[in-house]
Amino acid sequence: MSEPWEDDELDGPVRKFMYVNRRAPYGTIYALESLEVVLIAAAFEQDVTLVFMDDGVYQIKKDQNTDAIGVKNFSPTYRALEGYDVEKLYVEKESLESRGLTTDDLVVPVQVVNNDQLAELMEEQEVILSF
Amino acid sequence: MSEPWEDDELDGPVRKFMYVNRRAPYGTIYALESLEVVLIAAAFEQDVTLVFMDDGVYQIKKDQNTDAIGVKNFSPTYRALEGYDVEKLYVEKESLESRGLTTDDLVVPVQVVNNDQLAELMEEQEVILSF
Amino acid sequence: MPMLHTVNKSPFERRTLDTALRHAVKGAGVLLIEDGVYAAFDGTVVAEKVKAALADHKIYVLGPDIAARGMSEHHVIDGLEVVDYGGFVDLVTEYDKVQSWL
Amino acid sequence: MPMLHTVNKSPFERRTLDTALRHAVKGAGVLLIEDGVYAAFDGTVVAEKVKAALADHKIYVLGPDIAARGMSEHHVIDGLEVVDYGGFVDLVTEYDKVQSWL
Amino acid sequence: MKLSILVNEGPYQHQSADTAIQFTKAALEKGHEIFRVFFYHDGVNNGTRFAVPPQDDRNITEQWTEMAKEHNLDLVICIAAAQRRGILDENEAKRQGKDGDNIAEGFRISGLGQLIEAGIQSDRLVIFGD
Amino acid sequence: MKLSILVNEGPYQHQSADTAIQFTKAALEKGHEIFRVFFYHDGVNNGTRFAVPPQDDRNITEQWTEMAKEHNLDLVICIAAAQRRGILDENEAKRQGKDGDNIAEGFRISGLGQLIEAGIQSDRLVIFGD
Repeated sequence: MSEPWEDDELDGPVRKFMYVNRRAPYGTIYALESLEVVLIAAAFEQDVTLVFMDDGVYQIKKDQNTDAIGVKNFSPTYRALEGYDVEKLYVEKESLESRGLTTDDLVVPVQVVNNDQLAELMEEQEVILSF
Repeated sequence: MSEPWEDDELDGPVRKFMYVNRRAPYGTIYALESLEVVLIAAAFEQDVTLVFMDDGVYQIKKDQNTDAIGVKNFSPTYRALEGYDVEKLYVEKESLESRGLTTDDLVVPVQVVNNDQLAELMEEQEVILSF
Repeated sequence: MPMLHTVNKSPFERRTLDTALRHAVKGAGVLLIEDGVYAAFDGTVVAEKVKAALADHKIYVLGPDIAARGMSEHHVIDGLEVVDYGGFVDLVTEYDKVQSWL
Repeated sequence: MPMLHTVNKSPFERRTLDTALRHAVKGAGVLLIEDGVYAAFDGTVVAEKVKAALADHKIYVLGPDIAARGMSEHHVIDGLEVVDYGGFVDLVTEYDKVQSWL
Repeated sequence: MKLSILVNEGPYQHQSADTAIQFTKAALEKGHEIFRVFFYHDGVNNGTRFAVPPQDDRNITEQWTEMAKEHNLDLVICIAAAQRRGILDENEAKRQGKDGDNIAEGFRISGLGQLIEAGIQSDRLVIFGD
Repeated sequence: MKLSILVNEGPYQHQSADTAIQFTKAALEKGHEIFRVFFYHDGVNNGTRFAVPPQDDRNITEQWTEMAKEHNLDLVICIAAAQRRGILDENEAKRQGKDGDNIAEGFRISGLGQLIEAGIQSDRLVIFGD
């Protein structure tokens, strides 16, 4: 059972994976550990899409400074995703707007989609990991 | 540091403790472990009040049958509270009504208070444990 | 088949059910489990929202979680389907994929 | 002094802030911490509710949690007071008791 | 069908592990193959052999261990999540210089790649969490 | 003033333990007495010495242990909650027939009565959880 994915990288099927990020950073660990999955998943050369919706849009808010809470700031890592060929980043319009945010507030370039477009995008996936 | 409460039982001050139960049973453990605190607390002969509000009103819903989910049914224990001299049980009216419940649905006799009365009751306490 | 959306949170405390319904396309299924089953009953402040969703979605609710909570299948909103764990498994295989709204 | 209510949940996902405000008597304090700080900013769909609550309550917000989340103290709703952990401690001692709305 | 399961919360605190167990049982009874059960986040705490729940309640870890034995289930604990939370097998204990381990029978510790592989190889991935 | 702290969630998964640590530090700096820190529910997982979080992040258990050493803090883990979740000291391990223990330095395991006592003896009880 050891490391069978080393073969899959070369021979396995390519599937459409979507990571749905719905939680704020720091209050809970889901944002950080979701990012850790995405980074590992990059090695598998699957077709990866990231979505930030609901409080998940706060994960990629600029200017995070965690010094005073004593927790590691992992937001710079989102900027590294491009280097891993993770380039399909979507943010839900309604989630941004209800929180008074715009794409200027975000650390990475994203495509903004509305609720209905996002629902369609989800239906196109093969595996959905929601954190 | 071992078991100093054995003295407190006899000599310590009596304080007004309120246990606020706001979560549904089984979905999370808070209801069960809150009940465990209340049972232990009874030995300390403090002035104990229990409140069931929000989804906490579901904790004392009649007819719980957990056979199929494979989890222990702890709802009968609420009926034992009287034997521990825990007799001040309050339920919030608004929480019951919005869930379509009445006191007939509950396993124990309770006093129904409205939102404002409950707020005043909370202010009268000295220690509030919210689960 | 479109996907199956599972909801395990109380509709009285969280906005999870709303979010799931907003992102379920016509024909998608919705399965209420764990504390999510509290959305399934008549006479609550969320019942109308669930009834309205039946126009576009088949909605299922997990029977074992209903019984555990002392709720009655007789009070389940008309049109919802009660399933057991075996039925949960069947839904997972019948729909194309599963999205867990945690 | 009446009590201090702490709220650590996002107002966009949970109803915790609403519940806390409904049960805070006039003069009670409300402290927003952790994900609860997202309620503190102008321009959101919950801002009006928070402003209205200022009529009856002093509302505080934990600065370290604001900074961690990349939010700006400049956008905090007028009338809210930003405190640090030392200020959190002071509030706990100044108010008669604390209720954590978890 | 080939199914995989992801468990994201520890036992008892949330119902997720219980629901995952009941779902897995039902899937096996219906003749489906369980490709893997992956434990992530606090889910790694399902795999400690140190827990002693009250006698009159279920023992979640034992339920997993029994199911693994009977159906040859692959129960995989995420190594990164386990390190944060203190779940160790003998190898990890040695590697980290710890004086003991606490992993339960039937579980193994491995990388996040095993979750991705489960997503690739399975017909359905079902997630249980908070 | 005399303060007590109740921590209801495990480390890392929720911010509660971090906030509790920062609050406790600030209270000590202001000269307040911390009568007790009580760990309940998944909070008992704060007290495992088996965790090895990433080098570039904080180690929550070590922060508690250091604070306990420096300020003679009383860190109490609830025995009933610990049994459910697999946190053991040497005594408990022996009593339960387990082959090892995992409690971290500076923590002790005791009954729920210690929480009630904290409520009675302290001027304020502050709760951190989910």
